[in-house]
Amino acid sequence: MAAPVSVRVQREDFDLAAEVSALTRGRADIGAVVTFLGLCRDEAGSLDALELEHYPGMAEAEISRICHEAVQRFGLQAATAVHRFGRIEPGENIVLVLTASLHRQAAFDGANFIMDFLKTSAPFWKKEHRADGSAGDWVSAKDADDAARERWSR
Amino acid sequence: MAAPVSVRVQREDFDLAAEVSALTRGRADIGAVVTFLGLCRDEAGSLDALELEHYPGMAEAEISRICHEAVQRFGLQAATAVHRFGRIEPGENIVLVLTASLHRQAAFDGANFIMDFLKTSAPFWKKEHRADGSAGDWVSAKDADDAARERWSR
Amino acid sequence: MSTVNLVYFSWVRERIGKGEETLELPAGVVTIGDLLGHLKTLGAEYEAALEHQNVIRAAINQEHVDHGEPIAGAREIALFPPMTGG
Amino acid sequence: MSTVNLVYFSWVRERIGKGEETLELPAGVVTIGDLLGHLKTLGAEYEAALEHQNVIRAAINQEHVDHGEPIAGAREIALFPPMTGG
Repeated sequence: MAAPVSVRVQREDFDLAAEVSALTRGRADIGAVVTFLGLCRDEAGSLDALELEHYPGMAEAEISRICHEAVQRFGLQAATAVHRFGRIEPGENIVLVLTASLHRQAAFDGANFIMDFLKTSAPFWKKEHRADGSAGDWVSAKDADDAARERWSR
Repeated sequence: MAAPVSVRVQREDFDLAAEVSALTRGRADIGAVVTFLGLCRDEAGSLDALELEHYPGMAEAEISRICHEAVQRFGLQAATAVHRFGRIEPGENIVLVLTASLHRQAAFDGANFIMDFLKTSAPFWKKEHRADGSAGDWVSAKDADDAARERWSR
Repeated sequence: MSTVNLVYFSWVRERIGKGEETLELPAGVVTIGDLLGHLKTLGAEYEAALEHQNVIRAAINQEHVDHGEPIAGAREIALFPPMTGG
Repeated sequence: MSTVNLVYFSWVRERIGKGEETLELPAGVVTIGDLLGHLKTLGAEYEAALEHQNVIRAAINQEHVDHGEPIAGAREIALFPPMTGG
């Protein structure tokens, strides 16, 4: 049986506990679940909100490709990813990744891998709305994120 | 301000969502939260339950030492660990670790570090109760766990 | 001449001034790189959007491709800056 | 002679047959290693528990220590197998 992969791209918030429960409910063969929760930071009060633009269709497809690759590579029992779009304020959730595996390192590596590729390959773009009302800039891609992805090259 | 570290050792189950919420509530400076959830596996139906023995006092103290070291080493904004003891059945929770940080890699590394040291240094011992009613054995420590800890040697 | 559906995102979209359009392409436009070169001849807004051509990312039918990728048969071509999700 | 509170866990506890005890130690017992050697003279149950002396872990006042650690001043000494939590 192929490991279940669940990917959603949505405007509304998500429920971490419900996602963990959906992934573990009714089975006793999972030894480890790692979750990554990405939140909007207030940047020391300078940020009013982020506006997340995405490429509908490709966003889901690309995150699914990444999750399936992680399942295959690390032997995961399941992987879930939920990414929000639209206006997101400081303290709010942006992205959630869950991985399940028999042993802990696969779940850690799988979630880490999914986040590194999601950052650099999933078609989302962040625009900043500043607290001082000035026109927001598009967030620049970071070299550090490319470097993080390169760690996984075989 | 020192990063908050919260450690509990308890018989009763824990609530992952409540722990995440306790860690993030009322602040907008956290960018990433990683959680690790360790569960009791049924070992293909052969396991009836685990009995977890611990060293009261030292268990809390040792996990606190590990969490504080992770906070220091990875610059975490917060770390939480909850470890259960007593009888735990397949599918039930055993251990929960949460880390919070500005950027994702610190939270991943911090949770991974805490689990590697918790496995090999926190005074807990697992005894198996077999589904066939035979006398359970104490689980043997794994060389792989020592190797995982050694990864963090500088 | 071939017809192609183009979609733009983030500051590529903002600078071009629209999120999507359908264009007829001349015969010499074979790859994504050729397409970028052609678009830059269409006006100042395209020039501004695609000025730093090497940073522009492209997808054909919702999959990432390099600038050397042939565009023949593409239902949808997307152009956008490096991604900043997560 | 010095008095020491000992606590045992897991199969060390099971084999010795008790979870804790207070013992008077002869003057020659200086380190954890000495203590293990001394305990093995107290009966077959101690011999069985501590047979593979190098795998036994020790803590003084709830902190891990090596077998070479002096035990002078210890309020509580714990002996146990390698840990298997998490």
